[in-house]
Amino acid sequence: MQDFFDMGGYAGFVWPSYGIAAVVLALLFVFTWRLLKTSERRLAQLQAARGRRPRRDRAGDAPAAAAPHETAPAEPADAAGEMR
Amino acid sequence: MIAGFGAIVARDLRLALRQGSDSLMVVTFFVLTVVLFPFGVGPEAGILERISAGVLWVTALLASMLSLDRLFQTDYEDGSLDLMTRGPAPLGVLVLGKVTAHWLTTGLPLLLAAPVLAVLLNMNAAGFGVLVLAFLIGTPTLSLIGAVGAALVLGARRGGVLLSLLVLPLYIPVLVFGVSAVDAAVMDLPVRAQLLILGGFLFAAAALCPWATAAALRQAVE
Amino acid sequence: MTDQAFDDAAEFAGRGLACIRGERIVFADLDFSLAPGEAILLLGPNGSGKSSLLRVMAGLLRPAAGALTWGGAPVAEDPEAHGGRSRYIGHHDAIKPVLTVRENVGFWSSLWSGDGSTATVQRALAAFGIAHLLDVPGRWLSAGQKRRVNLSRLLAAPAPLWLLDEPTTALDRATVAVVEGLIAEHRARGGMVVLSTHTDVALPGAKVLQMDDFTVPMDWAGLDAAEEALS
Amino acid sequence: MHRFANPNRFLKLANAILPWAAGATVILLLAGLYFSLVASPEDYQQGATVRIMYVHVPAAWMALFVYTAMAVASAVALIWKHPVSDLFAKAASPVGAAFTFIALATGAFWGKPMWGTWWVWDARLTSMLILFFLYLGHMALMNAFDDPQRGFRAAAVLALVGVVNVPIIKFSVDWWNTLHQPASVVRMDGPAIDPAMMTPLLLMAFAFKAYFVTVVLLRMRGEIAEAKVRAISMSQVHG
Repeated sequence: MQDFFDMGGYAGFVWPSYGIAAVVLALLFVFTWRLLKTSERRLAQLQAARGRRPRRDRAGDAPAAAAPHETAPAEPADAAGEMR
Repeated sequence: MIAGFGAIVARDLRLALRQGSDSLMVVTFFVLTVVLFPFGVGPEAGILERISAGVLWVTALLASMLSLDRLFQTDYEDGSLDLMTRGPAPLGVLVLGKVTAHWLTTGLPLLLAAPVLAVLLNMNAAGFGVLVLAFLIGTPTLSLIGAVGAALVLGARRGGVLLSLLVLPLYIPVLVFGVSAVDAAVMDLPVRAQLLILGGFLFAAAALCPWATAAALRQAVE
Repeated sequence: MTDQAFDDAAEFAGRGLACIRGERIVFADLDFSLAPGEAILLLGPNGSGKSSLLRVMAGLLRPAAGALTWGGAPVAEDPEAHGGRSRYIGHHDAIKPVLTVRENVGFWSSLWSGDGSTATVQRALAAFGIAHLLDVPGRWLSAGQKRRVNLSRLLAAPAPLWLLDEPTTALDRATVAVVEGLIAEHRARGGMVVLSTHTDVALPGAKVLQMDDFTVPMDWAGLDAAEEALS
Repeated sequence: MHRFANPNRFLKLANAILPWAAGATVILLLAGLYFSLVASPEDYQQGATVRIMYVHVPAAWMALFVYTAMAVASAVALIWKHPVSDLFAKAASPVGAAFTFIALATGAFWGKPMWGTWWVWDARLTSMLILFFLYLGHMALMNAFDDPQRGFRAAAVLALVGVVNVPIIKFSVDWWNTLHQPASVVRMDGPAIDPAMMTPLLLMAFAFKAYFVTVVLLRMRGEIAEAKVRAISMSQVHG
């Protein structure tokens, strides 16, 4: 077993190479994971805070607000107004 | 088309001359940096001569980068860039005009100063001719590639530093063949191959860089 | 200034235009059409996309959706031709402080129409009453004078379509009247004008485009809704 | 109809792929390490240091592969204005830089026993170093603007300019290297690779690719979440 770790005398070069590769890839993964979790947590908070108005209300309302040009200009303004 | 090119070269030269010419600053930087080397590596003629081509090319490369970030900056801030990008004259031609004006105010002075500094670095006289010729072919390529970088960093934070990070790696081919041309000349070896390759870079850059710069300017203006 | 009508003027229209700045939808599903001689007045609060629409019309900003046509042909196919037949006046005046007014205006008119002669420049400046500024360097001009020099480019290199983004800012009442007169004359010769403004500019018979009608709720829920409506 | 920046379709796809990519990464990595470190013969000339090649060469392959992928994504983003390809370029750049750094570091550790110095201006290592700067430039430019869209578009143009220059730089460095370097005794990738070495090499290469897919998808999900956070907070500002 010992000669496995000895690497024919080159242990000082083989293991650090694998070590560096492992550390760099692991660090990159950890940073990526943490970035993802914080962003998605903030997003959830924002969507929750934004969703205080019942979501059903916006879903029902969305088509009208999104296509105002078909109906008379006066009517969608208040729908859009309420939305903002 | 050509009228547009001529108009913008004339305008930019007029701007450069009236705003206190960059050329003086660029040449001063070039001279100063070259003068620093003997203090660094010691005044022995042998050492200086061996590294003279490399020193001249590296410092010329850095000097030509100095005035790059102002190439489009003023036009970007005062709205001229909006008018240029949408004008009837193709943007690539206008960019070529601006690069020509930039080369006349930076590349050309470097070209003229190089032989003088070669004497300071004890370069063998056989190399002077090729040095000027290599600069003549190489420095326009530097301006062309630099223009792409200048357009990319428009409106970026710390544009100056970022510009050097983007542009210097792309300067390496010109540096490699420029130095090897002068070294070959000093050792009386044929220089035709290196100069032809430098010429190849110049034509490639003249064809591709204005288009890339125009694309970068168009997205900067959006 | 030159009195012949614009023979290359044609109907300038936009279908289903949408514009995204950063992650924000500035406007969506916007249509307009402009026939020779007509004008469009863009009204709406700040940030409602007036400048963005003008930049889309000027070809400076690619719309996220929809297309512009000139006489039926899509503008995107030949942007340089569109540059030749339209003039855009933005918030900045594009005046170099070191160059004189003659050089500033002359450069652009020679670029756009190939004629950068002093006579042309002088005629354009005279229309705005600033012919005396011909050889004054840009840095000595006041904001109002800079704006008039900027506007004089419209006359130095005539083109059928004028895209003016709040052209009357920094202008006194008298000059605004001059601008209104020139616009009327431009339209009379078959030219077209799109103008955004906060102050009242007399544009008789102009179509009004309320930018508010085309704003869309901004967050992703709104985005998905907007998309369903458009697809 | 041109789709707005609708990430939801992409998110569904990404969430479907992620578990498989992560699983493949782990399996391939373990198999690769086993073959690299245990089940493959030592090189008669280089001894055990040849095992460094099983990390160095796949990492170098990835460095080039990721940059080319980024350039293709940038072209798609610029021509068809497809937001997902912008996100891919932004997510892939750091991973490519990481692989380039690994290739450089393992190259140094490989060079030390053979040439006695940590850094050798060998043509391949030098080109790798320049590629590393191209990655740094891309990442720096991507984040140098307040408006993320500007960052995406500027970095996309840079990636295209960069990918055109990579072969030119490689050509120049090789010429420069032959000019100054006596023919180096041992070429970087050693004598002809005999079959026993191919298995670890390929296993590690695929392990790195699986890792790349996993991390890039995770980073893209992060970017989309960030974009949504910005969109919502901006909408509260502009109302």
